[in-house]
Amino acid sequence: MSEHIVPVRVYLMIFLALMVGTALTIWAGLQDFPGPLNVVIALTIAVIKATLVVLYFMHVRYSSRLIWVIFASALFWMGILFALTFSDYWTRGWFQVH
Amino acid sequence: MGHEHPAEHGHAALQHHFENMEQQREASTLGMWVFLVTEIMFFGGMFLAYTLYRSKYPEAFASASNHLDLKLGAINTVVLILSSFTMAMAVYSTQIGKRRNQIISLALTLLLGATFLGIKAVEYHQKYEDHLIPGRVVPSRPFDASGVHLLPGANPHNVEMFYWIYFAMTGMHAVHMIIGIGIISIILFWAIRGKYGPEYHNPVEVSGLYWHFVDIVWIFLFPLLYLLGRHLEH
Amino acid sequence: MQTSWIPFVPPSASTLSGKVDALYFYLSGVTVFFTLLIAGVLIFFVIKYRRRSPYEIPRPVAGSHKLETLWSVIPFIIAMSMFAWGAQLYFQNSRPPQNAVEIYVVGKQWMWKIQHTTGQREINELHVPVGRRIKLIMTTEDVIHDFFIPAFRIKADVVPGRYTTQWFEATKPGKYHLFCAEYCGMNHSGMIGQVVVMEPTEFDNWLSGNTNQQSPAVAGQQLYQTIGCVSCHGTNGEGGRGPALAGLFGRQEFLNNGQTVKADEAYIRESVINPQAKLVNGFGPIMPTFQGQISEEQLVQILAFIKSLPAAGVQSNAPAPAPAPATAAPSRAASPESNR
Amino acid sequence: MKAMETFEAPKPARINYLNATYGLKSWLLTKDHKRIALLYLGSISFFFFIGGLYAMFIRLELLTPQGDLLQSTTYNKVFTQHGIIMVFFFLIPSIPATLGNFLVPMMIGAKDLAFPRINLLSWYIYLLGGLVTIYALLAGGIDTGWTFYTPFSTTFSNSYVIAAGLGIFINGFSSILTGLNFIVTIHTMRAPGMTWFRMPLFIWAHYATSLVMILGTPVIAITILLLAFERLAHVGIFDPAAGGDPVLFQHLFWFYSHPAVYIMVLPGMGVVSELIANFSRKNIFGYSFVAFSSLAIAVFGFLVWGHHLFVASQSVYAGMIFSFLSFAVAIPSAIKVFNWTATLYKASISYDTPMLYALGFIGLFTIGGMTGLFLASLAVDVHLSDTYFIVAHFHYIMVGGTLLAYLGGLHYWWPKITGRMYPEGWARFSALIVFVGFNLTFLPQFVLGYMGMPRRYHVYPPEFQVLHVLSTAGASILGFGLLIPLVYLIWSMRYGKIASANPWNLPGLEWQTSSPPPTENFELTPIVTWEAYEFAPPEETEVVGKFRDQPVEEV
Repeated sequence: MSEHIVPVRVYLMIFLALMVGTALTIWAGLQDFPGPLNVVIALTIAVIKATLVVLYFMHVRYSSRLIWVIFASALFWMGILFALTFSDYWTRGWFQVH
Repeated sequence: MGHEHPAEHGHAALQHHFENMEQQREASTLGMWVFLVTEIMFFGGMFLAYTLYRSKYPEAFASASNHLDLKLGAINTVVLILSSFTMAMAVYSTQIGKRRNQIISLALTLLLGATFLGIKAVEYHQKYEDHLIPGRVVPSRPFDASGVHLLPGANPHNVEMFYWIYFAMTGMHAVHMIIGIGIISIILFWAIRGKYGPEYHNPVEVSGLYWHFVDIVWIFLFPLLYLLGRHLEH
Repeated sequence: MQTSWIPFVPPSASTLSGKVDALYFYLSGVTVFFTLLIAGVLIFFVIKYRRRSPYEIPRPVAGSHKLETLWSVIPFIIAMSMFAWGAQLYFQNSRPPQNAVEIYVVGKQWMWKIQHTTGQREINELHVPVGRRIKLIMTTEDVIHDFFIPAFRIKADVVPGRYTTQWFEATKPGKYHLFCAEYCGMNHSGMIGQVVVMEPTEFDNWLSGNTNQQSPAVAGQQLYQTIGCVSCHGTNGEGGRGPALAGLFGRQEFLNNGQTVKADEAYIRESVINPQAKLVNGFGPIMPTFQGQISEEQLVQILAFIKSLPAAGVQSNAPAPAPAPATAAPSRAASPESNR
Repeated sequence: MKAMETFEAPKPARINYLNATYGLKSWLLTKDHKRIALLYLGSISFFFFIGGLYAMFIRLELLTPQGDLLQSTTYNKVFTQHGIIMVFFFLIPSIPATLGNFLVPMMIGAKDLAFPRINLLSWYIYLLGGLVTIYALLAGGIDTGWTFYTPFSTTFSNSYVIAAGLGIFINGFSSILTGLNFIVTIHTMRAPGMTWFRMPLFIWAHYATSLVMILGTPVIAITILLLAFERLAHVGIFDPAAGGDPVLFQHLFWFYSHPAVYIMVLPGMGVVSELIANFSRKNIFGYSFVAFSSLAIAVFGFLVWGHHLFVASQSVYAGMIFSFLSFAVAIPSAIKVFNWTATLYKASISYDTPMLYALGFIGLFTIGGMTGLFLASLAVDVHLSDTYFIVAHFHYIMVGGTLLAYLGGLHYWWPKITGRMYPEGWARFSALIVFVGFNLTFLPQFVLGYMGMPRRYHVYPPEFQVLHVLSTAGASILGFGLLIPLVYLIWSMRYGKIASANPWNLPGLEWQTSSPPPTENFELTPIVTWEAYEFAPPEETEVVGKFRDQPVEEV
């Protein structure tokens, strides 16, 4: 993991990709897509942008497996927090009281 | 720095309890990542509250969100991504030993960070003018949603809740920005003194990790707070 | 399960309590067994393999996958039996029966206010007959409380802004404790009362001895007039500028966003507190909020009144006096000006 | 013993970490993990003492059914503050910040933790959090219960909620920094040869604990922050009047506070693994199972918080998911108990005080764990939640578990920490008193709970009095039993018998250096060539009875 030097070209490309992503997400936010698609598109673009930052700006792509595991564990625990909390909220209406 | 034994260990920056620079580097990088994990969980709690209430009150959240200044939000997104880029360049310049570029990149990062906060302050001030500071935080200007165009089905109470979450999340983000600016300033100070180079660039790298993380938080905050529900306006 | 002879078990006075006790005894049995097993083996080893000389070094013992598997799988099976039993009992009991008699409970720092559908009101006392299924519809004026009747083995939090329910069928006449089990401030331990379980005839006597009070539905009807619901929803809930309320309870309502919602207690409550949240298809957002203007008790009365309204066009002998059949089809044109 | 071959009888160093430098400043600015551990030891004992005083008032009040000693407002503050102090300022930092701080680097052969300055910072943060909380107590106290349930805490309580919350918020960072330090240290600073599966189980337990600390603590931080803002501004995030949901607070709170129980008990399990192995001179039976069960507990511990919400109007389906997961988390704990017990088979068991505490721990933890099953079981939990059954259950885990392990560990490493032995006779006597007193205090409370006695009651129906009197009697015995070690441990620092470098004759790395150790722990970085708890050469390994599937020691 130690001395990998990412070339400037890569940094520039990532930066441009992030700019395109930002423009895209604003454009998409103003369109009226059917159903929950607006949310899905916005989050997908955000996840892609974040992934680019993590992989290249933060060098995770060139890092040891340990860093991957640590980062993944944070997402996993976020997932637990969301999934189990919403296991309550989403199923509250299921139960017909009458 | 503890006891320094430059003669024994080779590099002046090696702390006494590490065997070598590699171990020290590994430890500090790992430490920052573990810290970022805690940061993710910290923001996670707020994202949870946001998700819950947004799914419960979509109209109110959309109405409130539409009242935010999209232009300023977008500009801030660009500013922050740019600062992330300059930060990456600072790390790069340190790694290849270009001191001039290193100092310029760090200074630019600082400048962009300050710009972000400045624009944020302008936005906050707008909210203050519009009576949109939630609750009785500003006693002379209690929250009043009458300036917000309510979509059908939106309850002003929930508009207030949106602003509350907006201020909590962007406020926490801004606090992190301020801390980041503090850290980068220290790094810049030592960089000017020539402390960092290809041999020893870990502090720059680790601060960079933090800075990028703050950027990532904003990458999510921007669409969630400014964009979702915009389409209902049209 | 007959438990009255066993010490340290509270009185068992509902159809549920015996079942909970049975599971409790199973759990206790397993606990005592394993505790004694572990303690016994520990004591045996500690005595048998005590250090006999300071220089003694015992031979190392290898681990054993078989043993590890054994003592993971067996506890797991036992745990799953406990889970299945407990979950099944809980699931069954969380579904209140159709024909249950409803009683409204409103918690308030630091008292329980109880309203029977027939009009009797009680404070910190709950009179119920043996052998009848009772469903409690509960909410609170302030903080979270918890309605706990140990003798019935039931307990449920009473949460502000919502209705929670629980039900029971008492089996044994007597007087039992009623506790608030969720810490609620200064006088938490004073928020206690009595559940009086009576023979049905005795209970009917008790009911008839307290007839001077209005039933919640009647009180709700008066409220319906005085706070102005009547001007939009019609004298008998036949509707007008607002949707019809007669026969609403339990019905599926079509909303203006294309979704449907079942008109239960929670929906009706929300529609009074936050009318814009779920608008019935064809009606505009003209109803003002009643948040902070009526108490939870009054809300419960409105609810009882709406429940008592017969479906439009059907004569009934429900408590609502003079239920005239709806005269005109409700006009669906929502007028833009908003007033009561 | 291999250990002894590697380090021939280290002489007591004339210069050790205690006398390397002098003066208050040398302590307050120290970066030595051992000194920081002692700073923590002092401050934690102080908070334990305060929490204990509150406990005394609770038990005295409950001696009679009438509220005759304290007013109800005072009583509410007393049990709240007992909870806050004990949970956040004693139990959570207890073992990790003192014994862990002292021993994690020593046991893996490092000179210090990875970030010594952050370690010192964490103590100052702890102290600041503690001071803010004490300010809240002195200014008027707090009466919300340590659980801070909304909307009582945000709207109705007329006490110092924000100050106390701020104290807990600040304190959280000290916990995060400690966990972070441990994780990085364990990953990057193990001595040559110290592979993951040669690490003492104490280290595994601390690794698992640190995971919980860094993943859970931030969530309580943000929760408390939201609570404080809510109380200040009343915008309604937890307030139903404005569309908020009070149950969301409970989800967020227990997302941390249930795993926090594992922050308290996992290090205790680590200590007990050390004690059981070392005082019976045996390798731990099923080392890898015990190690991985720590990690399993850390992970599963995050999946079960909803069992605190079974009666809180949570969805029936969520209740069933959480109930299932709660039963599942019992398995790794059961594995530990069985393996500890099996370790004693054909061992050479000494009756030194630390071992007595370890044996007590196993018994009490078994009861505490098994009674947890009652609370995971939905239908029974409906009856038992918020009664004294719960109170008894978690005291069996936190006092019977954590506190006994803490005392056991403190005695075990006392000679290493201070260079002097504690008086064995007094120590055994007090261990016995603590054990008896503890059981007398809390066994009756299980019964009280099933009888229906709700917790946090200031006055109670008179039929419960007999059991409450028993409990109070037990508490006074327990309190007396805990005062004895306080006296003799302080006494022994000056007058105790001088301890050798390795008074128990053990192979662990921390015993291969002088007592007290030098500032950098070892004269030379040790090179590890032996397994954990290797008392006899592995060739001599015996295979248990007919379960003959492992020809050699598995690791």
